[in-house]
Amino acid sequence: MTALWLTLLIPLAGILLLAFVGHLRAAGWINVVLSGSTFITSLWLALTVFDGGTLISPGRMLYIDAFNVYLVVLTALVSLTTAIFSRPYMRHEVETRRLSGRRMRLYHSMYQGFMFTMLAALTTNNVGILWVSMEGATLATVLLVSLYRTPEAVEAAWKYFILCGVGIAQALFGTVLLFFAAERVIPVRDDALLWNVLYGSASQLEPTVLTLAFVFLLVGYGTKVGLVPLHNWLPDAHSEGPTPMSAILSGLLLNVALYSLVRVKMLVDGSLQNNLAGHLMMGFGLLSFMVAGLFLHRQRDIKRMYSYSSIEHMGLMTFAFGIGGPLATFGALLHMTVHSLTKSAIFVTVGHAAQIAGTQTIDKIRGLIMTQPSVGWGLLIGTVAIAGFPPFGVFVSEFLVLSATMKSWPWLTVPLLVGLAIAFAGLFRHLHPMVYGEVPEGQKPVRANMLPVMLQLAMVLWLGIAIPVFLAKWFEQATILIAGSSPL
Amino acid sequence: MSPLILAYLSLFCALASGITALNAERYPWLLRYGSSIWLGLCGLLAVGAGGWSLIDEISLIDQVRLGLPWLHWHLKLDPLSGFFFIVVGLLVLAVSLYAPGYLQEYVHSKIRSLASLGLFTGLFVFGMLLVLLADDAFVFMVAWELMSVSSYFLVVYQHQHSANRRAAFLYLLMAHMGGLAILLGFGVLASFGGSFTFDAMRAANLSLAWASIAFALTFFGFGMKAGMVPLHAWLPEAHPVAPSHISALMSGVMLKIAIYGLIRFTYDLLGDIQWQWGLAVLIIGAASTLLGVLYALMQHDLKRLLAYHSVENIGIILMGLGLSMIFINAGRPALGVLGLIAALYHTLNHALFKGLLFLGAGAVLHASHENDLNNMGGLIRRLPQTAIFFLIGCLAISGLPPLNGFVSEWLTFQAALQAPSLASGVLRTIIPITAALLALSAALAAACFVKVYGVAFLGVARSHKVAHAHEVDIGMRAGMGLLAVLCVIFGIFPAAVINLIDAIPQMLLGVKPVSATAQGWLWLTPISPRVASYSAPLVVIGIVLFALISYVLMRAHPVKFRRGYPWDCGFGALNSRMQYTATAFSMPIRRIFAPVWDITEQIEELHNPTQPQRTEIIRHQLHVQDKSWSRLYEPIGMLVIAAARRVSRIQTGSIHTYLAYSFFTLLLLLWVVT
Amino acid sequence: MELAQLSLFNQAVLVLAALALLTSFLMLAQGRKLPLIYTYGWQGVLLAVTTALVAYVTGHTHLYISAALTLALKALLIPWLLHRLAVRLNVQRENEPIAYPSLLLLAGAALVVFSYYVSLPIVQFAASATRNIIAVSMSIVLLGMLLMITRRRAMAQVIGFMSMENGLFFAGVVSTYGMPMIVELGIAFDVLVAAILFGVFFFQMRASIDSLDVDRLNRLREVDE
Amino acid sequence: MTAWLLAALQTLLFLFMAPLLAGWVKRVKCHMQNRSAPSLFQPYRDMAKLFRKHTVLAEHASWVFRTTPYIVFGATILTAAVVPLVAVQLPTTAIADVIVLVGFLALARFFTALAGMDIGTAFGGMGASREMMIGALAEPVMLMTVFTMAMTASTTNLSEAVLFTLNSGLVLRPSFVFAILGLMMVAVAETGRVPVDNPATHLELTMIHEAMILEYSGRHLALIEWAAQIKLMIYAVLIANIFLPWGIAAEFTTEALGVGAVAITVKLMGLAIVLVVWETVMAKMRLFRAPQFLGFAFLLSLLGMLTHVILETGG
Repeated sequence: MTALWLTLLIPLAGILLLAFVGHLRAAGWINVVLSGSTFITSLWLALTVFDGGTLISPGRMLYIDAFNVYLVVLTALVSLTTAIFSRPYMRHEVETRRLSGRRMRLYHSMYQGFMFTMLAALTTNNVGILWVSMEGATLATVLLVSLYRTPEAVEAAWKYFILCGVGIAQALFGTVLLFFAAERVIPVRDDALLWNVLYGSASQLEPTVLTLAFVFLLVGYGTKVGLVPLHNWLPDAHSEGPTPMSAILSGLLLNVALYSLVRVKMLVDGSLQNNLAGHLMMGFGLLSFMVAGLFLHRQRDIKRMYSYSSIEHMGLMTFAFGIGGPLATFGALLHMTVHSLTKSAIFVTVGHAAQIAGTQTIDKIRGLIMTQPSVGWGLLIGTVAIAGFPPFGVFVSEFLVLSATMKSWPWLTVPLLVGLAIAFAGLFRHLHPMVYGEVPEGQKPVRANMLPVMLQLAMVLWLGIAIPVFLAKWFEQATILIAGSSPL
Repeated sequence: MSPLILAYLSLFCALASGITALNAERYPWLLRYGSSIWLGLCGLLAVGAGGWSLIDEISLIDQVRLGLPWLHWHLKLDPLSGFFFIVVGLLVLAVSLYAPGYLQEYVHSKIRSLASLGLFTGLFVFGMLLVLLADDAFVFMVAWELMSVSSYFLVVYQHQHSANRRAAFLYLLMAHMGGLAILLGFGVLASFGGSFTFDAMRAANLSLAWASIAFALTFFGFGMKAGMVPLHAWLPEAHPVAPSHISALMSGVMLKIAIYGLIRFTYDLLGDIQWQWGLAVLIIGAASTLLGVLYALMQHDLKRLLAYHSVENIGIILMGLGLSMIFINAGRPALGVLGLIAALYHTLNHALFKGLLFLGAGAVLHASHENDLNNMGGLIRRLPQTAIFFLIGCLAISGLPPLNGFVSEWLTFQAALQAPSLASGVLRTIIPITAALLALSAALAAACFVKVYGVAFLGVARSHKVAHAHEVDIGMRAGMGLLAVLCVIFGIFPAAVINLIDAIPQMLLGVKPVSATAQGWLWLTPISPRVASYSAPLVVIGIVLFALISYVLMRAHPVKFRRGYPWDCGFGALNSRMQYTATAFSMPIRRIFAPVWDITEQIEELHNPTQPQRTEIIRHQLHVQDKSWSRLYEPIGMLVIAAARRVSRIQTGSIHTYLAYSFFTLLLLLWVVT
Repeated sequence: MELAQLSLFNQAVLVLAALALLTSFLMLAQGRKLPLIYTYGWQGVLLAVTTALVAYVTGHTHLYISAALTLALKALLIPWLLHRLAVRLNVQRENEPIAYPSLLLLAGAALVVFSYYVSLPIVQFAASATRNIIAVSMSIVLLGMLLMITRRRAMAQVIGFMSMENGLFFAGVVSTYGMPMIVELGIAFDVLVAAILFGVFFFQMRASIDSLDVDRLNRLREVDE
Repeated sequence: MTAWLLAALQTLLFLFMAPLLAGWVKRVKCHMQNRSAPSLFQPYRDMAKLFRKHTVLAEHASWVFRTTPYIVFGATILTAAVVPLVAVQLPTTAIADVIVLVGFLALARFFTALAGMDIGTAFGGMGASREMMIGALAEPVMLMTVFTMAMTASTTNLSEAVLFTLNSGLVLRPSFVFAILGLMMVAVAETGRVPVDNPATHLELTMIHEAMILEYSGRHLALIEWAAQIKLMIYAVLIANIFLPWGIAAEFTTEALGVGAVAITVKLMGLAIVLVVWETVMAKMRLFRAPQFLGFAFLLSLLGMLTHVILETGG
């Protein structure tokens, strides 16, 4: 239990500590140390859960089972690697006069604040607290998006704030309806919002009210996941904020939103006989997958392009969770992990590429491999991995999702494959001139720490070739939880 | 010690060659010699493994604890993959001999990273060999796309020129689409068979409709990778830009892996073959043959010409397969086996002579830094031994009697000639027409390679660099020599080769082509001695005999030789620009088959301003474009861009519209749900 | 069950809920900033009183705390904050011309009908007293969104957002007599922080595009080229 | 063993009769154009003269130029060995069937074209380019006629085909009529006779076959000329024996062989007369009219094949 409390308290302490000392040069290192310790405690937590099964805190406020513990570890890991990347990156930003020291205090404390809210959202047992921490995550990042104070950044932050605010409000209405339905069935008023209690009595919940609740929650958290009709804030927020923030936003926040959506779907499936929730998620997922793939072709800004790639992959995961079979769920879980690792690695290299070229517009970034091979090759291999080429893990999860779709919905594999091909064409069409070609004059390599990229791409490669046994067992437990039966 | 162990060793050597080249930046000799030695070993072991499994006709199965938790890697080495192991092994061996000499030039130019060249060559060979061993869809796809990605990195190796980048992008895009189509084809089979292992797929019984869908998908996927006509646009772009020994590997072997995939899927996994499939394969094969050679004729870049020519030879292989499919469905397995043997034999031959020609082109490039035929000429005096090997390659690829190209085309003709035994009249008319197309393409191929050899090696040097070229070093000549000797041997002893190959039809169709070598090693009688017989050894003995007699007679009456000026109609002073260039050579054929290409030809006459009627300079510009670009590839590109433009209207930038989107989504969903 | 049998307090609750709905409509049609803020304030007061009445009628004592919280936060603190901001940004006298106000109000009415239609299946399960107020609370939420969509001024959008939060809080109170306390506190805290952040953003927008007109924020778009 | 001896004999006969046939054609042509004709044995005398003369080589000619005559002559001899002239069941016919025969001729054409380009002047290139164009268009026609014959006799082996037409007696086959006409037109194109190419011309810009061997002299020119004459005879014998095989010796008795020899000479003389009449009537076509000529030939052989499939095998 102490591991659980520590995992939450360290980021909380981080917020306060860095609020005072954020502007110092050592702040970057403190940030890394904090994220590192969170990662270690999350590993410790994972081990305890792995042996002891689901864990409920004494006050029944926190609830850890196989599903969210692996997300906690993933969040902590990616936040550690991004912290390592952000230290040199932010110092370069401060040196080149784009950011003042005072704003670094805000940046570092909000970084830890963002960590805290996400870990809280993952570990909480109470649906209400889940909503509060999601809202908290939005508030923490909105100031980061407008950190550079350029007109575009302010515009992106405003849109991000309003759209996510409205989205989250829908989710609140959904939570209220959920509570309304649960309160009639569960005698004790206070634990009518606790996940474990709700799962226990899922079958008695009133179906009509739950469907309405699911619709509101789908639109609410769907905005945070970036499903297509509601995705407009995502490309702006990712491209205008500082790159470490985009890496976390793209890699982790979308996962947490999808996690909450899947939690609700597990509940709704319990009470509803028909698979309405699954069909809705599949519809939204496929729509996002196709539209985002097409969007990739028209991008001017490198970070916007990769944020559309995130929308596309989130669409694929929502589609997979929508199908719901054990195979699809296992594939979706694997895809969540692999996508986070690869996407944050890509955003790290994109950050360095933007610093090398001095701009984010794709037409002005040239000859990366020649200027700095580590950045150039990192971006190239990262994009090859995210495009779903075999030796890397993304192919394995796409392979599983495709085979699951082939079993249950054979005709849906055609749009999936067409979408994959279009997305691949869009990504590589822009990547090619950036990575290859002669070095434009005056372009010098940048001080860059490519360790996190190497680490994460190696992990994705390892997952691609052979999924380790303990990870497979981990995913299997989570799949049994979500889909009811094991894929093995 | 079993063939499978040998196969694993060759896989290991391929990986080792990749890894040893990792720090080639500081020690360039590592790349030139270290990884080449490993590659040579890998080639030898591959030939050993393939040969052993073919001769003993045994197939070995194994599981490796990698891959998905419930689908470990299934590997299998049977005669079919053994045969392709030999094809890959032979060419890898030749390339490993050739590479040290060729890479010497790359070592001195500082701007390119040698480590990536060595690493990805190793991965490329590893990927190809692993595809041959794969026994379940997962390993197959992993190896397949590993092969595509590593060859992509090799194609984009010289990425300064934007044309290379465009070619590499097109190549990877089409390889990816091909891969996805194959994955979908496997998906169809897996959904009926239960799991992704090939054994489950073999047991799956599909309805005719689903089997045809699966076949269409995989034919699309493998055809794209092999360079079938409508989907071939990437091949002439990608192969020439890679370093020559890599384009030899790609053109010689990678296309064959696609053919292996097609045979494995259709004959092994699908089982009962429909004649409609065979007809489709035959027609596309004939189209590929004819259009491939016609496009090749118009090129004057040597390596692009050879790449286009691979399209033609793949067409011939597809025709062989198509014929065998039709005969198998018509209940004539003996003839089906003949078609299959013809296709497999041509696969082996094409790998050999195309590899030889690409290595030859590489040697010319290495010696004279010239790739355009119109600037070459008279190389036979500067590179005598390369000229001999290149001549053998040209003879083989044009399908002229004593050499191996002729034997496989002859077998394809014999298979086509058995059309009357079929029941349906339609097939009986279409097959001879396709055979006539094959004859036309064979003759055009001969014309094409007369052009190549005549313009490049014979006549007078057309540019300074070519006039001062120097013979390539011993390693490169050894590589080419090995392939040339193999071409000649496989041409002279076809019966022996067919004895080696007949284990495959035995495994796939359960029928041994007993009649082909019934009359001993001397004669090749595909159906029966009465129907057709060809004895290559006797033909060679006849040629040798005649050479001896004429040599003796010439010795008996020696006559003096004198060198004089060639006939110049009395105008005098002939110079090298008066010779027929490659474009001029192919002009008659271009005017006859004009509708096949998009030809833009301009003749500008620059008049002297003072005397308007006297023409100072006449400039002739010709651009021949492959029609498939304007008909198929650009329209698709436009379609995607247009769709993207329409879709991007969503992101209007005003917050109100965004709010409206989420508002109406909510209302719509609420309305739908209640 | 018609109004007559309900006890006097129930009738009062229904009247106050109706008034809250009216304030939403008023805000929809109101162009000027200060009256907009005052109407929002009144909406907060009405909601607080309704919550207190419901607490009294149904005997749920913890509702009193949330009523007090609403009164303090949504009736006093946030309107005061917005008022101060409007004065410092001197936008209080700005009059935003609303296009087709009548059409807007008709749309608002349609929304109310729609939310009644949507909440029908829920109503028969709700607690007796406040059953049909759920439709009212849902329509307050939807009207809040409509306000945000139709207004060009950033301040008006914030108020639309805040009235949406009011609607949500009211739905909580009405359907399940309030959420567990910890959740109530969390929501209240979030709304407060959101209000503060809106203030910060007003100054950032003023600094970057020196106007609060949201339509000027359309640099990030991909439609023209 | 006698069979192999007989085969060798027949090949030698083939070689030494070829110049005679050429002489006979020349003679009939001169009579047709009422010019005084040279003697029948003039080609032999020319050959002997050329063998004794010194050889002049172009200055840039490589070993390809010097070895081409031997390769061309060797290939033509091999073809001659395979074609049944007087008797049928000879063992040499088993060495290669019709398609291999076409392959040998293609080999000869390949090397002649290379030699033409080896000299490094415009004429060699022009001749080679035109020769390969004509060859490319002629080969499918040749193979289509081979298919028609092979489909009827269900064999590509020459002696089996001749035996089949011999044993099936006097049967009038429409497919064979088309096939003969197609083969004749191909023969005209391949051996460079009038409508496609004028053998007697010395105007460089019009000639095709002549342009390639312009630089040859002495012994090389003799071999090339001889090979051309053998090639003409091969085509004549193919037309004669496959489609009108009556009189050819089926077994190796002396009188059968005698009858066979007489029959073949009569047939060849008749064909020569037909060729000469054709050449005097026709004029040489422009180069780019040749594809229409060969296109028409392809149509004829295609019709031959179609009529066989539709009419003769009964659907």
